[in-house]
Amino acid sequence: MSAVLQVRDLKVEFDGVEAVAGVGFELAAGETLGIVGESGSGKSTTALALLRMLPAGGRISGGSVELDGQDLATLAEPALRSVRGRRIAMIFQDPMSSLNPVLTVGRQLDEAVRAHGSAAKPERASRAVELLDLVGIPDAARRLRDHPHQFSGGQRQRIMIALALAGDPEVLVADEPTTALDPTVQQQILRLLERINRERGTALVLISHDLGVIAQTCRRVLVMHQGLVVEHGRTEDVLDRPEHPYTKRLLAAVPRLAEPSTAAANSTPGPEPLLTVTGLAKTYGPRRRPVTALGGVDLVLHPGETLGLVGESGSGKSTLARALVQAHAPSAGEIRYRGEPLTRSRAARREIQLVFQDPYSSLNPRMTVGQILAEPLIAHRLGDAAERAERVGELLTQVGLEPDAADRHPRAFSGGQRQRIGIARALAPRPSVLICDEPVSALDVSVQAQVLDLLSGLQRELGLAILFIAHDLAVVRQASHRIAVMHRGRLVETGPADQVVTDPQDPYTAELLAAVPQLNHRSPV
Amino acid sequence: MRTFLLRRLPSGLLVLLAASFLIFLILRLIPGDPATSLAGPDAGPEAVAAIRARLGLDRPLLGQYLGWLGDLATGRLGPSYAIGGEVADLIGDSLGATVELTLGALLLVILLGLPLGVLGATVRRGPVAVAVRALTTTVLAIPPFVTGVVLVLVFAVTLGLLPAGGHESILDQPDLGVQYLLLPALCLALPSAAILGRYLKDGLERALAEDYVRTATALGISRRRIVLRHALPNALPPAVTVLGLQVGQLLGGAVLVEAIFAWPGLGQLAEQGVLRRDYPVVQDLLLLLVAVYVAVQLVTDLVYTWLDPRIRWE
Amino acid sequence: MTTLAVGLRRRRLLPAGLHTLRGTAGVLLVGVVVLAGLLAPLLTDADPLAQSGLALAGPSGAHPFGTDDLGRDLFSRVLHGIRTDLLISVTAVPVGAVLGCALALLAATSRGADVAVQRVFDLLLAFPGLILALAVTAVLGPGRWPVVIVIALAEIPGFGRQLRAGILVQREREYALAARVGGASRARVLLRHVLPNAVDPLIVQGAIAFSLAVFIEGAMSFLGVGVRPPEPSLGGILSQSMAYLSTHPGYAAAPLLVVTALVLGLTLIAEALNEGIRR
Amino acid sequence: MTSLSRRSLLRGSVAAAGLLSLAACRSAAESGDGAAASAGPRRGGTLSLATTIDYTPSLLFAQSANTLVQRLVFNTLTRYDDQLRPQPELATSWQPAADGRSITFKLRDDVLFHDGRKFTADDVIFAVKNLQNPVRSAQLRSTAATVTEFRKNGDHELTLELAHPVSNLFDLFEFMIITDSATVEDAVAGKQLIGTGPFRYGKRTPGSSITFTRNEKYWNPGRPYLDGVEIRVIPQADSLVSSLKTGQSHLSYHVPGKDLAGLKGSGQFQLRPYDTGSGAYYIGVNVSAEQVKDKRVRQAISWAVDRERLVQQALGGYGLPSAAPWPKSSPAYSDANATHYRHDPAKARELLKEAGVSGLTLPFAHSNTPDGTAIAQILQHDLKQVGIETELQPTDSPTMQKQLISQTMPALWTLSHGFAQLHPATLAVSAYPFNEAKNSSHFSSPGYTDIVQRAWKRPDSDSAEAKALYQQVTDTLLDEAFVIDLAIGGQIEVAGTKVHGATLNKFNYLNLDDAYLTV
Repeated sequence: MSAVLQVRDLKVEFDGVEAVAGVGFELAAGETLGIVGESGSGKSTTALALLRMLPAGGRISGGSVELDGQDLATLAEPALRSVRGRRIAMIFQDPMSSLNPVLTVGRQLDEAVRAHGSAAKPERASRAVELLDLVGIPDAARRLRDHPHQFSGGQRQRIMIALALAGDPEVLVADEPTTALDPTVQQQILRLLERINRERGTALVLISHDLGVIAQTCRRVLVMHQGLVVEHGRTEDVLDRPEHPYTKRLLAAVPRLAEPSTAAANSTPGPEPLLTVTGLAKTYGPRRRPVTALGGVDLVLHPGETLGLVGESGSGKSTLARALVQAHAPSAGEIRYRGEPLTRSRAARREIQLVFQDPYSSLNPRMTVGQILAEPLIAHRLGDAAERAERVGELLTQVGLEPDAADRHPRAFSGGQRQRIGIARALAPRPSVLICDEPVSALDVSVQAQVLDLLSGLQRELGLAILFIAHDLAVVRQASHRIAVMHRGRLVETGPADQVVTDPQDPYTAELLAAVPQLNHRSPV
Repeated sequence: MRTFLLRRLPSGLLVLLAASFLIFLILRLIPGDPATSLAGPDAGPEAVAAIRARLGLDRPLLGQYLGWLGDLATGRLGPSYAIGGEVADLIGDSLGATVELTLGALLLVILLGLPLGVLGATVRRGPVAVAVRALTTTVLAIPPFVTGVVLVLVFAVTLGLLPAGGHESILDQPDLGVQYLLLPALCLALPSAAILGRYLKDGLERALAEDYVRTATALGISRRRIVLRHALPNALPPAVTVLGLQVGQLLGGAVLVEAIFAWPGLGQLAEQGVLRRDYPVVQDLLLLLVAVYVAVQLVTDLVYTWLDPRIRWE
Repeated sequence: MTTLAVGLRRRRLLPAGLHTLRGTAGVLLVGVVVLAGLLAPLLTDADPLAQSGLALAGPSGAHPFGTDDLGRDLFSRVLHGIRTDLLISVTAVPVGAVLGCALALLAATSRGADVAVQRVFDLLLAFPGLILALAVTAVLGPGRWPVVIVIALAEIPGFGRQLRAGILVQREREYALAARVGGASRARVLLRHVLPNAVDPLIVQGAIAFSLAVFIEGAMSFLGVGVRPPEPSLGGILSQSMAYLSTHPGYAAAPLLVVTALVLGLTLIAEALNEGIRR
Repeated sequence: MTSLSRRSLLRGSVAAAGLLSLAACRSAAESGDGAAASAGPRRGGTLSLATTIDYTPSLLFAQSANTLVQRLVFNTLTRYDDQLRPQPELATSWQPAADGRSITFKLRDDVLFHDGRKFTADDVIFAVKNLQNPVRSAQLRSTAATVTEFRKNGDHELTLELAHPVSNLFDLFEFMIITDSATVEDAVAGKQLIGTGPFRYGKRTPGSSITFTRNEKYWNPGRPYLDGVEIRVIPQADSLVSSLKTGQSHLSYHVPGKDLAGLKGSGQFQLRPYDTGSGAYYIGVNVSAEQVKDKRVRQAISWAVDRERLVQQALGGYGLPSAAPWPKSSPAYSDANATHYRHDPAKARELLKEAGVSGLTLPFAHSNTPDGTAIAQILQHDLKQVGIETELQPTDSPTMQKQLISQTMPALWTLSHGFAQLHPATLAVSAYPFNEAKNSSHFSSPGYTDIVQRAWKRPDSDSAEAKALYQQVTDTLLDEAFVIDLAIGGQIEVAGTKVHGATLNKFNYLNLDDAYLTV
């Protein structure tokens, strides 16, 4: 097998700071290579460097990227342009923002086709239809006139792939192509990539933080850590017999669907329901064409219990969470706290707190951590200034941060630390119920494990009831006593955590389970 | 579109009603009155009284206001007090001139602003970048009336290329009309073009930092094409909003430019009307300006939705 | 990649913007003009109001900028004119800003208020500014106050719309929801959480507003409704000099230079701040 | 709507660029250089005239700021020569009665109105009655009102009976335009103008222009020479000057004083001051204001002002510094009157001291035009030198007008007045600042009333006796100083070298009967 892409000792700097400190690999025609690593490992920078598309401030400071013997690292810009898309193409993470929102899909495909050929308009149009067909968009010819926002997330990623294939490249670099997608859709996209690799012989470089995704798609894998390749080899070898300590740590942190729930070790749920939800419904939009977000949800949460709530995006998980903290009023149904309707009791407001998914946007950038944590105390008139300061310190210690963190702004903290701050804020008014809306989805696996540990520790310590919302079934199984599965605004199944995973009653649950990428390598044919 | 209009029209009418009241009130608060202006410098009190009665200025204020609204509702604008002729004719004539000026200026705003914005966003270094930046900033730093006087001095008085002022309808005599139009339109357009250019530049820079531009680059599409075909369509909708605001400013700012270039437009008429306390002319005119502004905003929003497919109405 | 972007965003906003070449140049230009105005009594002992038979003289030792049409010392008039403009802007711009912001906050309280406030902005923008200037001056009589009022009125929609847009964006951020869930009242969420995050563009608007103030003052002087003569103002001197532009261009040069420097400086500051915010 | 149409919109806007840059075949900018003028009148051409003030139809019968239209479309019965001697126009001859109580006119019988109707004595009767109507607010209404009876003797002879003799009767006939009675209401509404004059009213675009075309059936054979006249309204004085300089306009009477010197220096223009012209700059004093009740204070003001500097700095050197209202052509003029007050701050201070006045601060209204503001600032400065502080009140003209008529002027104001160019009685009877019965200064005295009435109600205006009365009027004005005259500055004609033969009558009516343009 001849190497189509040969990367030697690639180094990338951002304003003098080294982000990639020497990456080398080779890729044979038609091969699949995975690059795995956590945020900051330099994997995405490496991907961009392959096409020499580093953002402003970044430059290749050493090494070479040879595509069929031609060094892209030193190639002149016009020559580089004729290589991009034509010989090496790229797919990005977020298909929504990566497609031009104001141009029709047809226009964008047309642009991609004409970038590397002077075909006449009708030919280009038929080529566009062909490409959409190839990536499995139904009714391709008609949909050329549609704009990106008229497609679903999965379809948008298919369109991205179609764009990348327009120049018929030998190498396709996919940077986290499925991260923004639901598991079932992720599965489809990975299958599509596999198929393209198989049928067209396009070599694939797949970058992901998710070992499962790599395991499922790539023959070889590269593990990156702090700008360096720490381990490199056949996928099954690396997964089964990791050699580098980092790889071992990484593999240990990955939650596995097969592992049973650990929730029982934290607490035993009390018998009396703490929170009772009956027939909760929420519709949005104009009265004539309402959009149903929640279609009659019944739910109970016991003291000291963790209830996992899973479902795909748009299934109504967040709407439910926000209704529980009274961020909006439900259209129908009722929520009772200790038997009292929620709306009547002001105290209940204090008792139910929310932990957000995004540790960046959910903290006010203008406030210090101390101010952020004191806010709920002020709002609920708890203590005077001195008492509040004391409580802030206590909270910070509780979530594993130093008390002097109070004086700093959120931007001084990493993602995991920020999520700890978010949790501390939720704990501030001493609630009995914590609604965690995807609290670990934005975090790296190692950090994710720490935050999960923190949550179970808090439950042990404080006897909290937790509604744990997530889309990752493995995480949910591990953390929850019970699991509720949500689909299109309804709960389709509720049961003990282990039972739901091992013996799903609803076909949708089964489908979800099947889509979870497994670490046991399923080498592509 | 219908629902869009139905939603917007009532509040637009409300603005007009509020505006009419304000306009009426302000005019009555201004000292001096039409009758004494009309009577001339050496009139006696009986002449003034006779004129007051003839104009109906002896009626109570509320009656005058309601009378005006009633006349408006029935489409009767009546005769002007001092300027002479029917208000409808006066406004009609000057509206034509102002529309000509505004459209001319708008065209120049687009013609100048578009390249300024595109160059500003794409050329980062070199003489072109410096020239573009210097042009946008200095144009904004010099008061418009100075620009006007300098333009006249250079192009009309010194070079003798273009007329110093006046108006010739571009519809009747296109070749002469354009020459009369050029300087005032330019004077009016320069600051707005600079503003549009700046917004466009900001918008383009934002657009060029977007992921879809990265996608296009990865596809090997040329920079030029990326800027003009991919980024520009995204930068246009917000620029259109700015342009809409500028049209409002152009209409209002025309007072000064019209004075400098002796352009017989709405601004001149309004100024004359205020100076002679010609209530009917000023009232109807100002209300018209507000109405035009409201309409322009409406059109701007429509164009915005048309340019941005994401928020297109059903 | 992501950490990198965050790292860039972490830099302090305001100083970062002004530390650029553009920002420094702007601060320098504005600083020199403002200082010249503030120190006017120290820089010249010529009375800006004293007339003489020596009209329209060119620059000389006694009159560094020459004299105007009434034989007054232009250097002194320009310096004192800066004071007048500063005084007017320093009163009018904050008033306009505060009113605009108050309206924007009012708009954030309910849908109805939002529509009403937006229409108020429309009305203010739709009303031809110079006609308003003529009317206000006619009602109040000439002087500083009508100029201040007209400028303040003209500034309201700029600040108001800017802040309203900012509030709309910031209100949707999760931290605002977090504050609400944490139990903060609507007013507290708006004032304590949303507002501080929405004010950044207002600083840019502020710089623009000051240059607008200088222009409005000038335009009003040009129409004969500016500050009460013989008090010098930049716009007043400039508009008087226009008549002599072809015969005595030196007369217009000094006030024009100062106005241009001032507005240029403000524009540069605004641009620099804007870049700082966007970074 | 497809993206294609959006794109074509952009393309369209680019294409429109071509339209604007389209080099025109005709040029709207005329070359302003006036080549050597050939001798003798020439038929043809359209004279372009620039004015800062638009014509106000409703003031057709009143003396107003823009009086360029009247004599183009209409005629008067008689017209004055330079020595205020009436000359025939629509009247061929006239015979006043010895007692001054009637006058008989013989009228031209070959005159047609623009609509083809013949001009008769009835039109004169209508014209007089029209001016008697208060709504027309004609300044010479008091003179017109002395006509009590009309006696027609055929279509072209007419006797007017007067209630009493008036010395300024021919001022009335210089002033009174002969209009078509049927369309007079249209005329004041600005719809049409029908007269007997050399030009027919063409099209008016308010605020912009008025055009006139040659009256082919004008009674004066071979006249006018011009094919047409265009009056261009250019409110901004600087723009008006630019328009003259570029040759877009040929002629103007509204160039501000400060621009005159520049124009004169360029050699492109002929400047002709009408020293018999109508303008006189003055300070009005409201004698009912406590601080200026004492006439010594008013006299002090008159001593304090530097009239020479005012003329130099504000009027471009065109104007006659004068303490009295009369121009040199007036029968009331004398050098002694004009120089009665000179610039003498010491004397002013002395008078103030005498009156026991100190620390005076007076409100001082002035027109907010650039010229008015400049004049006010000069005066303010001069007054300050003698210890009188003033607070300037720039006022727009309608407000000023209202204050004038309603007698609510502040203690001091400065404006200009007309009517001194005529028979002196007209000033005191018809010009508001001087009116003996009711004026803005709140000044009245039986003595002043008596002299004015006697000067007015006389059959003659030129005799030694009449002149003695005029001197008494002047003496009162100078002594009481309720109107402090500063400078007599008439209209200054600024004409391109091509323009010949344009004149103004005593009321500034533009007469273009003999005007022509050379190539």
